[in-house]
Amino acid sequence: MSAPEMARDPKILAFLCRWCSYAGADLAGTSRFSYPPNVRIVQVPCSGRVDPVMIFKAFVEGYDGVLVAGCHPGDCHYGTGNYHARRKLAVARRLLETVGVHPDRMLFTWVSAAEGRKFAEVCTTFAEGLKQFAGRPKTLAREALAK
Amino acid sequence: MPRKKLVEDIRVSDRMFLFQPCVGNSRYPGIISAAQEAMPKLGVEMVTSDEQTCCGGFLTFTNVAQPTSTMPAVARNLCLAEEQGLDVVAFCNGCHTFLTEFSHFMNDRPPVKGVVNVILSMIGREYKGTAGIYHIIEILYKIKDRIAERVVVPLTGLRFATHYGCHYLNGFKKTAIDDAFMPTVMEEIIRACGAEVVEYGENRACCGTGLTQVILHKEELSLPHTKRKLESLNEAHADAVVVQCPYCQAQLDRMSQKLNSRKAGDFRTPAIHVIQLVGLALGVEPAKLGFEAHAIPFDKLLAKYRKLPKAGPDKTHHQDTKAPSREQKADGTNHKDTKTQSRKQSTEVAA
Amino acid sequence: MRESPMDWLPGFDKKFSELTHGMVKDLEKCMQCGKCTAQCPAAKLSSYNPRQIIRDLKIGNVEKVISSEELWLCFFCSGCYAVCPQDINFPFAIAMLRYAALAKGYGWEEVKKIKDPYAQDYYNTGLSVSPDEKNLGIRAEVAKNSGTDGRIASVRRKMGLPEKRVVSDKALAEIRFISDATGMTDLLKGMEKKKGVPKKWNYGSPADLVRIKRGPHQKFQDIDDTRESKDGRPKTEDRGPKAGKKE
Amino acid sequence: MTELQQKARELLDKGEIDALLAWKVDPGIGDVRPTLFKKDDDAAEIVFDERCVHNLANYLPTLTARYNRVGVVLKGCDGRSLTTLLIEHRISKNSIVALAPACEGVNVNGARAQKCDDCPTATSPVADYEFGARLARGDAEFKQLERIEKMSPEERWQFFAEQFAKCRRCYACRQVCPLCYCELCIADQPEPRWIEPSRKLSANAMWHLVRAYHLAGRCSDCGECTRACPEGIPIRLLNIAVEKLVREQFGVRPGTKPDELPPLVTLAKDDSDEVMAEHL
Amino acid sequence: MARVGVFICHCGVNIAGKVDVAKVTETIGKMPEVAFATEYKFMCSSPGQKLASDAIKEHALNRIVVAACSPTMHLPTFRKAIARAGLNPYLISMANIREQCSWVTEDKEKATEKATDLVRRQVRRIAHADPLEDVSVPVEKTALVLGGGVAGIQAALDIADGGRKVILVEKSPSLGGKMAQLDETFPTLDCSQCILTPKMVEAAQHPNIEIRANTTVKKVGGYVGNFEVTLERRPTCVDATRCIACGLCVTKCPVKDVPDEFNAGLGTRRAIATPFPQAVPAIPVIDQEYCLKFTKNKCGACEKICPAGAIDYEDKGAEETVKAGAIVVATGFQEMSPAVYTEYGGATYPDVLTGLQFERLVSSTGPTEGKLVRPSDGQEPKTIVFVQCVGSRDPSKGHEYCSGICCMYTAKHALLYKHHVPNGQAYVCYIDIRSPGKNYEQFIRRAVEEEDVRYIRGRVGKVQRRDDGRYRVFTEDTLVGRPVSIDADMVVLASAAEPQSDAASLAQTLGISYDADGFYTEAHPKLKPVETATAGVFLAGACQGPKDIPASVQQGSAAAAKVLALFANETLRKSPQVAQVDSSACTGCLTCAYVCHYSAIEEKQAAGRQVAFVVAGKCQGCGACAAACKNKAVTLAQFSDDEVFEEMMR
Repeated sequence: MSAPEMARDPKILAFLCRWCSYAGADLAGTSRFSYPPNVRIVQVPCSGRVDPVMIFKAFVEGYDGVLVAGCHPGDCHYGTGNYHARRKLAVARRLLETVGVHPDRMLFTWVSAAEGRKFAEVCTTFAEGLKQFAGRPKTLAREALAK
Repeated sequence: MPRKKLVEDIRVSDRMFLFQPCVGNSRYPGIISAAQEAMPKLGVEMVTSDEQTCCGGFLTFTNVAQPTSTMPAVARNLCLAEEQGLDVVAFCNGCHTFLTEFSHFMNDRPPVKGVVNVILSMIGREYKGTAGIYHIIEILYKIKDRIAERVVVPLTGLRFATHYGCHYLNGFKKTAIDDAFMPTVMEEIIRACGAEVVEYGENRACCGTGLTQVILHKEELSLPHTKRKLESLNEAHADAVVVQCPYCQAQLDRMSQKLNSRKAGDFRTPAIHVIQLVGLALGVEPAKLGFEAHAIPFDKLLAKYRKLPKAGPDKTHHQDTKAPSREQKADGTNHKDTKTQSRKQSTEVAA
Repeated sequence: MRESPMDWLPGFDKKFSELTHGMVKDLEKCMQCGKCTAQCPAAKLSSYNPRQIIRDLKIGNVEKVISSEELWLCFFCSGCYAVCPQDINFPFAIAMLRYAALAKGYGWEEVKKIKDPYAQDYYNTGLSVSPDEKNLGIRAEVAKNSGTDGRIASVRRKMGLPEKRVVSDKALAEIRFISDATGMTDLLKGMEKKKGVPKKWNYGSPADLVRIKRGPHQKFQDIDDTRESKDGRPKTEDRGPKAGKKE
Repeated sequence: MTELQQKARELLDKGEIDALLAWKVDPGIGDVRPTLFKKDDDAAEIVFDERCVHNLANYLPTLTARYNRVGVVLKGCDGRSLTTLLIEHRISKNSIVALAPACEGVNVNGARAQKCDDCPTATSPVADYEFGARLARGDAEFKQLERIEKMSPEERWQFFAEQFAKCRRCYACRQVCPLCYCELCIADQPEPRWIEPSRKLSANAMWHLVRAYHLAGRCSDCGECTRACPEGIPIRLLNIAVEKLVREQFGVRPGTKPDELPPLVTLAKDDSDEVMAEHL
Repeated sequence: MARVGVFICHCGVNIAGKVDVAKVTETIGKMPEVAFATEYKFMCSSPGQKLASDAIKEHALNRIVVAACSPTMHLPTFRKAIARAGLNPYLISMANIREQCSWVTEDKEKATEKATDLVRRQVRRIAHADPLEDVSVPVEKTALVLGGGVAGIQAALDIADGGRKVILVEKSPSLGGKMAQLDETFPTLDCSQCILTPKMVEAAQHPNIEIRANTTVKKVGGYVGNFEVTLERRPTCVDATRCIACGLCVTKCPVKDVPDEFNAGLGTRRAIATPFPQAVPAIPVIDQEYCLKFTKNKCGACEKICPAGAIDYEDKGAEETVKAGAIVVATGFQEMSPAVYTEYGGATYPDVLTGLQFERLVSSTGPTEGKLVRPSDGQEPKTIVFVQCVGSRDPSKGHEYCSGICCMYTAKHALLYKHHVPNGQAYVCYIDIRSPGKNYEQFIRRAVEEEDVRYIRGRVGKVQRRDDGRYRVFTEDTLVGRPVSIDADMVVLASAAEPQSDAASLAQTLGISYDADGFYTEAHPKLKPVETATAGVFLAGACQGPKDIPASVQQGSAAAAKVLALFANETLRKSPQVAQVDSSACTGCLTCAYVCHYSAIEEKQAAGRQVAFVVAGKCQGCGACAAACKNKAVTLAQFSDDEVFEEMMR
């Protein structure tokens, strides 16, 4: 995607846990909190289902940012999924940062079913932060090969 | 009830910056001398600077000056403490409010801070926002145990009413160390001095100064409050009302006189600043506490005070003899060496 | 004059925060419960009513509010803030509204009362409360209590203190520079004349300070001169170190 | 004859083990290589010194399938790999007899291996017989990481892109790693193609990321992957980058405690959310 | 070969208003996988569903994508629809182009673009999905009801009458909850005890109901139809099986100064006591905090006097594990402590009471046998001020929400006051009066018009304790715009209703979610008011939000209906969203077993190797195992790597 387009709305892939964060996203919808249009939400049953491999792949696929959100610690619908997620995501972040993916390009957080506004805000601020990469070659992404 | 967490955060160092209140200097000099006499006895040396000016808050809330003008002035005053790596102790609710509010305003808004520093740079200063800002009541409360153990003249039998003033508790309902409506810190300090506390109905009512009111001669709005408070105080038969703000002190003291002179009542309760009170308990010579500058005489109180027995010698040995005398300070001689002091050197005093 | 509720400001909060340099937030949150007025000492004795003021602002009666006399009745006891269920710092709002009023030419006579002596004292001595007690009644009492002539100066002397607190010249030079650089001096000058609104002044928002970034309209040097002329003090060698080099 | 050799001989002699995996000098290559000793007399040929780089744990799953009791000489790092293999049910402990001499560190092409500076246990944590005193080791500093840490994201990618570009996807790193034992590696799975088989930079990067992730909290830092890489890619960098996090945040040194589950399968409610924002 | 049918919903203007539906349909229609694409005004309507099922037959579709609202809303609806058309119900996927697109995107073009992409992804995803069969599990037909308040009692009775067994768990020694503490109830003013006690007795005597008093939930395992719940009874030191509830022990107990919770801190009780005369069960409980046996290790009077030998100082409490098919949570609310309201002297001034304390003060079973007097000096209050919204509508010190019940109970209090002190004067300081309920508004008017209760619109600013022991209440009459001060003898604070202090921890034990205020979240605010997101767990009463008695009872019955409906099935069809292990690829490292929260993964021998396998009944489908498996030997149905992969590809 071309630099100016990117400047307008970076492509974000969001893995949302179905019980809290996806519901939160729905709430953002029902409350009409708008957020940047290029957020693509993939529903997962639990943040624990997110395999860092998916995150790596997302960057390879050329997404500008990856967002992973689940229930707040203690509130996991499956009891402990988000505790596992927390460690896996920590490792994923460490690896990606090591090879030079900018920390601002990944956001791992908790969004509860009640936090529609928070979800919208998270997306907006995240997207804002991604605009700094407009026009730069994207680390890891396929397109990066050409350059 | 005092707020534990906030009390814990108070940092009492062995050297602190005495922020001189205008009213203190120009009306109740006792406050400042009391601070310089009493605090060293508590192991806290008070550092003053002749470069410190009015906090500027007064002008701001009377709208003569704009915040844009007074904010750099506040920053400048704070620089004086920062340069010596000291924390600021305010003896006036007003000073405390403005130093705190403005420093927060600047620290929270880097651009504002930046602009303020542009101005300060032209007078060769820089505001960093590192100095802590405390109200004397916070410091005294934190070290109240130390007060208790170093009391020289336990004020046994003396009965004091309290008046906190509005700005400290109301203005900082989330960050003041005590609750806005049922505070107890001053009571605890009074008890630490061995004195009694007397309740009275109008305790948390405003003294009526209301800044502009008196100055703008809107007495009809201000005096009734003062009067009601003083009446309630009369009911309480206190030896004095303890205040933590010179401005309240001025109002209660001077308006009593005014009302008396107008035959509007007979109000004889002197207003004593909490540091003056602590001074008494720590055995500071009353002459140095500037009671003579008050309109309402302290004779009764002092008479009782003189009768009080001194505490046993075991109490007195704590006294800090190397307290720097005022003469030293009047000219900025010990200014140089204080400058060299850094925050690190000023050690924490276990409170 | 009074606007009608039809003038309800869209995006009231935005407009209002402009009015008050964004120093006051959340006013739009007010639920008109009246808890503020309930405990307000000023409201007890006057027509002042914080809840009403917020109400007026919210339905667009901004002009009414800033032209009103009530605006100048607040005690600044912050009781309203202490009890407010929405944590609205109303005293702050009042202070800011007063600047807004001044900007629109209201309330100058109130402020001028303060200018002398307080502001002038501040400019001349660095302290906004001058050490000499003007109230003779008080002086008499103090005289009685202290066995002096009742002047604070004398009491201070008796206590072994200097007659009055003297702020160092360097400090004075500095605060005057700040005062000049930020337009306070102009404002005070402007207030000299008894009637009307001072010409040369703007009620600055922190943003206005940026002007100074582009270089102060007055050099430090000049200030020293002006000061000498102003109160006839001897010019001191002691100047702000860097500032001195600035020349 | 060293202690080690004597013990080996004794074990083989008594038939307590059917075979012993250790090193001996191969005159053909004039260097040591892993060897399976069956006769007690050969025990004298056993060598254990800075030349013994190979991670013998790698052979154990196959050997234990063939022999019912295998003796093995283990360095610290080999031992750590073995712990994880035991936890993950690759081998049953009673089919192993571990001989654990204290390791002073090994040389890789002439110089002391970097990994040895970061080694937490010089002696294998799994040990039936120990030889020499356990050497005390401090916490790893992962010195090699520092130069990466100094780099900006852009520089890091520049560096790694260069390295990954070299990768031929020969999977030597996978073969040599005792903990890469999947029946069908994710890299070889047709559907879905998480990792493309091509040698595109992105695909290569993907491979190395996934490999490092799958070793997270398990890698014993034996450094074999780096040694085995024909293109000299500093693969170990990725591993230790993760291990640093694992040690600092989860307090785990993989393989050092025989009864400790890998951090990514254990659960810690008391982790702070900061771990998700830990920067290298 | 997948033949996907795509149906794009306008949802009136909700979607079509922002998204160019026609354009989306056209673009999607061009996708190779898509055999048929169309748009319709309301896909969820029956003609909409018919449209789909017809198209399935007509175009031999074998996969369906419906682009409409959030799947949480209507996915089940469409599953049924396509099942009716003979298609496997799990071969459908929904593109959420309303909540995630039309409602959150400003720009129409971008919305259309996004919608197209969202649909495209679902098409790709569903094309890779496999048909699935529901898992069926047996149902344990016993219900567990948590909380013995009026909501819990109602639920328990209804379920029991439906012929199912109920275990009714109550934290305190007796059933009754808050309602038992009330004097009279609005708007009818009938005596609370008189209508509640019969229900309590009925519950106690019902053959299908077992009561567990002094008991809390410790652990919850299993899943809908098959919960395994560990209950924990705290030590009461009285053997319920022996006690004959004669009450002798209470009369003999020398410790008389224990603050009485049932009387909201007014008045005292003994160290061994039954909370109130009508308590059910009427078994007394020893309060170890005060009992001399435990504090000083002497006395033992109760043991000596007890004719049944029921006293057992050694009692260490007990644990039991019960099986239940469904759980009804009816744990209720608690009254917020006014201690933070120092401006009112809350919890400090003796005559400044909370609503509940006032109830006890006027109740005939209360500390004063219903004599309304000031706790401070025993005088009858001639002037009383009721302060509303204490803790409600107050983000600063209390809660942002409106407790809803205070307006009504304050009006009731005012009336009760007038009935006790006919010549007294009652003031109510309010912000807004909220009386939406049958005969509620009339009730308020009655207070104002007939009983001359003075309503002042304005929140009380502060309460000042005067030197003469009276209280000066400062408020503003906002309708006049002037401050007012009232000298009162007694002040009653309408304290907010807030979640029980242990609500959050219980929620975590049960695996249900709670909102920002701490009340339990229902599955859908309108359509699923008593269900939770966790199948088999239902809500009743004030634990879901502040409620008055009628509403709580309604929810009790509603929850009971849900439970009975659930129990009507012999076996439960469980979502096929479970994990599966491909034993040929499995390495048997059992990492998956380590991460499984439900210990649903066990090891088995396959082809001479040890491999993992999933017990479908236990599996809840979280997918932790699928994420943990390095070579993807574990697949989670509906969220397989395949599907996620296809959906995330650009």
